[in-house]
Amino acid sequence: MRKLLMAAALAMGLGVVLGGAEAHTVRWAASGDPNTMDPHSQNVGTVTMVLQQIYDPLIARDQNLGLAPGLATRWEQQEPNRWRFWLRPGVKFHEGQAFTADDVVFTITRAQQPTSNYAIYVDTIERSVQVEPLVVDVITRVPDPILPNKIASILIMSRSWAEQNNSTRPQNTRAREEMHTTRNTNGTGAFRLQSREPDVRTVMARNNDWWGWQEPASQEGNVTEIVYRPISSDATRIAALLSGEVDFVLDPPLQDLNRLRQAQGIRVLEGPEVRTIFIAMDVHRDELQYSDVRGRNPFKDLRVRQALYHAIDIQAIHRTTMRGQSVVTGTLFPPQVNGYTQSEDVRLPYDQARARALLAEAGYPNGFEITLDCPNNRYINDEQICQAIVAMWARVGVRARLNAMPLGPFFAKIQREDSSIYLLGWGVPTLDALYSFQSLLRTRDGGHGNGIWNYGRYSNPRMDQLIEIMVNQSGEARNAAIREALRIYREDVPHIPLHHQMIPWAMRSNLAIPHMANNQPYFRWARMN
Amino acid sequence: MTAAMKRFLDSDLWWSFTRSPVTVLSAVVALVCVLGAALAPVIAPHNPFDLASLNLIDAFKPPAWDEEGVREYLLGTDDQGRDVLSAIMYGARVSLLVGLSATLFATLLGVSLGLLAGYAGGALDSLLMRICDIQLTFPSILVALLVDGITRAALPRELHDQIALFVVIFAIGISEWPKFARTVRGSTLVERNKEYVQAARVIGVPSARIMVSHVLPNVVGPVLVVATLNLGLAILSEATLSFLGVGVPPTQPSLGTLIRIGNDFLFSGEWWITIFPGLALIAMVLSVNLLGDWLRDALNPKLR
Amino acid sequence: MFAFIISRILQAVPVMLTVALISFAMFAYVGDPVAIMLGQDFTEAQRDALVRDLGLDQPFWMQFAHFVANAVQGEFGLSYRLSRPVADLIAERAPATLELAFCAAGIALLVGLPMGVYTGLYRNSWLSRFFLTFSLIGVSLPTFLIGILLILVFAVWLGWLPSFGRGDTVRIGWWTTGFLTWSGIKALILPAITLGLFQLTLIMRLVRAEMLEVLRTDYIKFARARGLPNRAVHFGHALKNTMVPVITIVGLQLGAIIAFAIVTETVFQWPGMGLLFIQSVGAADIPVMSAYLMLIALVFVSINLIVDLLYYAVDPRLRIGRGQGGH
Amino acid sequence: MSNAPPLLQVKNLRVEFPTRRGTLVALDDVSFDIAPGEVLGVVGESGAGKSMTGAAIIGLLEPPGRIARGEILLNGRRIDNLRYEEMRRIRGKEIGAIFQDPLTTLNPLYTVGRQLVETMTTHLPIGPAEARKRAIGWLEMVGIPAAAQRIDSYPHEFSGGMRQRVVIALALCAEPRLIVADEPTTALDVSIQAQVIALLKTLAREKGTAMMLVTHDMGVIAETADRVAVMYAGRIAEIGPVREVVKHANHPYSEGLMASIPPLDRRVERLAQIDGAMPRLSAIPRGCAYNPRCPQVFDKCRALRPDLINAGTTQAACWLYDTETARD
Repeated sequence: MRKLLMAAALAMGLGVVLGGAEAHTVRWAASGDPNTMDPHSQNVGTVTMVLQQIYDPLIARDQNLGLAPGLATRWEQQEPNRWRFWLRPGVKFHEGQAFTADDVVFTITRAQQPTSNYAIYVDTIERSVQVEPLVVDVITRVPDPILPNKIASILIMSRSWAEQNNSTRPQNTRAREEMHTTRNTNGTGAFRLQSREPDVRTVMARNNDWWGWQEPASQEGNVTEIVYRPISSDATRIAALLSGEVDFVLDPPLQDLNRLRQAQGIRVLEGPEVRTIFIAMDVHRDELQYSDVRGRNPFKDLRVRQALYHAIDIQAIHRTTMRGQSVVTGTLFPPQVNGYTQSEDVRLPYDQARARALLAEAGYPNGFEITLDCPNNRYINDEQICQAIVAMWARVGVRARLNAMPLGPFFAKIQREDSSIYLLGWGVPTLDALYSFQSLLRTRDGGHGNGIWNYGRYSNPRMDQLIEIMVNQSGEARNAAIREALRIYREDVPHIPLHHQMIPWAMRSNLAIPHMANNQPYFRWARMN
Repeated sequence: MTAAMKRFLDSDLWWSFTRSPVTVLSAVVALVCVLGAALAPVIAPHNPFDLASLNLIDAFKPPAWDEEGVREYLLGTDDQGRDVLSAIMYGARVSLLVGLSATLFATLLGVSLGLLAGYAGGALDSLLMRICDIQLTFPSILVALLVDGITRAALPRELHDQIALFVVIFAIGISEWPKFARTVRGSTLVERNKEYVQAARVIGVPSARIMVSHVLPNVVGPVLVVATLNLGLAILSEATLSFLGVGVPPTQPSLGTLIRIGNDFLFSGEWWITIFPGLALIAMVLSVNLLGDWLRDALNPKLR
Repeated sequence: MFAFIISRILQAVPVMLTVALISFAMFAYVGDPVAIMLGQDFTEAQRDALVRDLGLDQPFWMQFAHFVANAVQGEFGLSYRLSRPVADLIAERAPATLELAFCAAGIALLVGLPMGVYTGLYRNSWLSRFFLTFSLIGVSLPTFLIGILLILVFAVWLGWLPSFGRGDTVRIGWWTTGFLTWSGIKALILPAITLGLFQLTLIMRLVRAEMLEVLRTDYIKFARARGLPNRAVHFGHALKNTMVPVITIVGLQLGAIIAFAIVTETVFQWPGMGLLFIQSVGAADIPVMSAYLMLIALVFVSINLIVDLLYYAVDPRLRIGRGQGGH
Repeated sequence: MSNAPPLLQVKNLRVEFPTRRGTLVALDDVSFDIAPGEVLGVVGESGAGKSMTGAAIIGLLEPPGRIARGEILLNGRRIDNLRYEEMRRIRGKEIGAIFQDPLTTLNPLYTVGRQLVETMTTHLPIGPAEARKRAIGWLEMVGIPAAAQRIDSYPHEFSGGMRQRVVIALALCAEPRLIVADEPTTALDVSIQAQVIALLKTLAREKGTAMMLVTHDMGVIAETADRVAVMYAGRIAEIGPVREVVKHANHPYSEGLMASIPPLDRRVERLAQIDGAMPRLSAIPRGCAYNPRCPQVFDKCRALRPDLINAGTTQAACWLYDTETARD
């Protein structure tokens, strides 16, 4: 640790001398704090938003989320089942280890461990082999045309460092274990972790040796230090931005946007996010939990699902709850995702009479009782959306009780499959349809990545077949499968889609940073004036 | 009845009441709060709990006097289109209900145990007073938070939500009983040694009867004072718990819940969602505290 | 004196043990550590192994003894939420809470005491009436509302003071302090006022009531009848006697400050133990909750001990008989 | 009785308490003198205004009580209208006070020595060391054994009687010319009462201090006082040499009061008792306040209030002694 600190101090000193630059500290705030520094333990935005400053993937994202060279300078699908990556020479980890093909092999194996939360990105990989010190082959069990999209989410670690620190597998956050990677990092990225106090502050310092500073996109980047502080209270976070205590707020509350836009010295960057909010239902149990319906499960009836869908006045939510900051949708993922089909993005219209009729038809003329589980600090205005929906359902006779809770207990509850109906948001880091279909709609059969977030246990054999095609095939066959899956999604109503999130970022006017649809700020491209 | 009324109007209590405009004003405010809360279902312009009546179109309406305000919503609406005035009336209902019930619970428990300790004396007395000592060293809000936290963790979530109101009442009540016990025990000790009680004892009136019929009426005054001052505290405790998100269930929002929800909108210009419930809470607690202060001074002529 | 301290410490032991029992019960039964640690996929063998590892197959009293032994050494296990030793978490956050509580207590005492004495002595001056009105509003305003309003005025409208956090801190050993940097001091002002205000008004009202009580006593009348100057009567005889009950209540209020810090820390995102506690309550992080409970109990017991000692120093009546083992 | 100019003159003193039901008159038209070195006993039932008179003299009436009329003169100087600070210099220095309950009169947190020293350094031109020396002297004088050690004791370390001795020392230590002693023995054990009274009497005589001795104990008065004033419902009913009042009371109330003292020299079957009770201040009857209870009442008593009238050896506020009143 001391060595690390000394190295950091030395690097800092060097940086100042070499760059001749002054210090540019970005003080950054968001509502949640990362609960680990392990790159493969938690696949959630709050963790990756910090770690991607520190670690590099093989393939990076450009400012439009397109693929760009990262630690690999070049890649090629040399055979249907084999991808080859040529690695960047001369890269060093923050603690000095040289980056080699062996680190890539190690990282992929690590991401496949049971304790990994990133298995879905590497589930098709059979093994990886070092061809030369700086060339790696990745062998897949099936042809995987979108492997680069997926590998772009895997952050590369040093094998020797992990082995030295007994961290060869990801930290098991479920088992409440602490290991070296809980608090320490050793990446190759643009910033190095300088200090970390959980829930209080995380400080990162510029890594002047980063390979990417010479890339055109980063040449303007002049940030020398990032101070991240979690501020969970919306009001306090915005007050801090307005009073100049922080420079950048990743998740400004929607209700404050108008005021922020008018405030002096504050800028609001708006953009779409690749994240779709929807409502999922337990369509598996024979008797619905948390309900007054006995002996059957109304959600198994398509008409009930349609009725709940018809009952939602999405325009009112868009206008009032989201204050215009959402893109209303009738499909599973936003246009940025490969496979998006405009003609399938059609909602069931808002129609209370139709909803009532469908309920009556299904045998619930007086509606029924349910409990809507809802996070209250995960998505933009999540609890308010749920409240509005509960009121709308009430108007067609479905008496929903709202059970709003923090994301910890919420995810624990739905992951126990202990929810009859819940609100969820799904981001698509791979920017490919498969990721959504496989995680959310594939039958939960224990297969790698199959239905891992399908807690309503939707199961449709045709859907499963189509997903298999998406996994195994490419070209037009694959595109057709996606189109058909989207049609089934629209017609069979496994979810009630609501909207794609828009993600406004708020910052002091003297900070310039490109807005990213994956809601991840890349401070390598940021400039402080 | 009229005689009793006349006697009351002639009493020092009533006199000191009419003499203090602040007290009269706070009594009026308290009365308005209580009536508004109690009669909410009858007089509130809307029913904020009737989900079917809510419409997002009505959300974020400013108070009626604002240019964009609507007559129908005197104090504006919140993010779900709920009428703020009605929400306050229903919220005050919950706040008052919890405050009163908790105080009543604390009073009953404290008075009984205080009587018991003072009258029985001996080991029981020492034990009870020792418990009082220990508990009084912990601030009531912490005790309430803890009791609430333990029940929250121990009970299944669904069950807890159903009985959350009672949990809060219990948590606040249990945190305040020692003050009553102390007061009553002190008065009981004094009364116990007075001749009439001794005499009652000698002629063989059972202890329990003596306590209830002789000692109790004499401790009514101090207990009333403690209860009034505690009512304000109980309402504040409930608001604080609810503000921290561990109080009454969100389905029955109290003033504290309303303030917590409204707080998110404070900086975005929709100040009425939090300020009005806040003012209502302050008015309620302040008037109760003023009444308590007055009552204490009026019943304790030495202080005058 | 020594015997007195020993006897008070001995009296504190059962209190601490009771609290430990509650903590332990929370830890062992409420939280169901096995279920939480295992997650969803486990075999019976894994379960049994974990039960054995945690010592949950031992008799209750053995487990409790084990818990107490660990607690004495500051071992409370790992936080469910942050996967870090609870002791480390608490040690990291304790300085923030203690510095905040210290400043709030300072404000409450330095302002509340003189105001109480003043209003007690000059009951009918307009300033006293103003103070009294102010104090009544003070006790009627919930802490969180005060905090919100202060943020609105001083952080947002005027932009003078920060609205959250501790500012820059300096590390001295394991202790981090905000006293040594300008931003640290600025960050402290609003939370300390918020936290101190309620206690301030309480202390003021209390001192006033005690002062009035004392001023009515015979010995004050007699002191006047002896022709002692007002200064001697008020600040010698009256104040010293007022201090005896005030010390107790003020001691208790200091404890209350640490408890109320939970609210203040939530409003100001102050990285102290209270915020940790509330976050842990939200995440049902039982080890942190039980450790916090034990720590708070320890703080209260210590405060009580100090209060008793002060009492002992101030009131000569206690010095007789007390040494033989309490009242 | 000496013919020297009086030390204390109280002239037509009236003390009022404004209350919500009108003004209560607690003392009305009270006049008396105390000569240097004289002991004036003041007797009466509780509520008659004895203690109130004492409090008015030392200028420590409890608010909202106030002197509405009349004058109090000390050595011919008016003291009832002095500012607080001027009056403070007189208290302790020229008028000492002794209160009823020695258990509550001493500050429990200060040693008796400190309380003595502060009193003396306040009023006398001496330093703390000298004051301490004198304090020990005073403690010896009031009969505290081992005074040099006991001076550093706290009040709670003394018994009730000893504490009252300390109080006496405190009242006398600045050598005042007048002591107002308000029921100095009432709270003490009967066995100690006599000792304390004896001590007071001796010290007053030795130092030539005059004393206003308020008590409801006629025995103490008879033993100690030179003159006695009998008070009833805020007025002086009769005032005169103690011997005369005790033996030949002129006012019917004094008469009744004296008859209620158990005589030491003979047995009586039944002590005399005055029927009825003293009226509350809010309901003092017209005319003579005593008229409803007076066995010798006649019409004039019900209509007009009598002033003090010479009645042989004493002065009595009773129409019986009005020379112009014809008795039918």
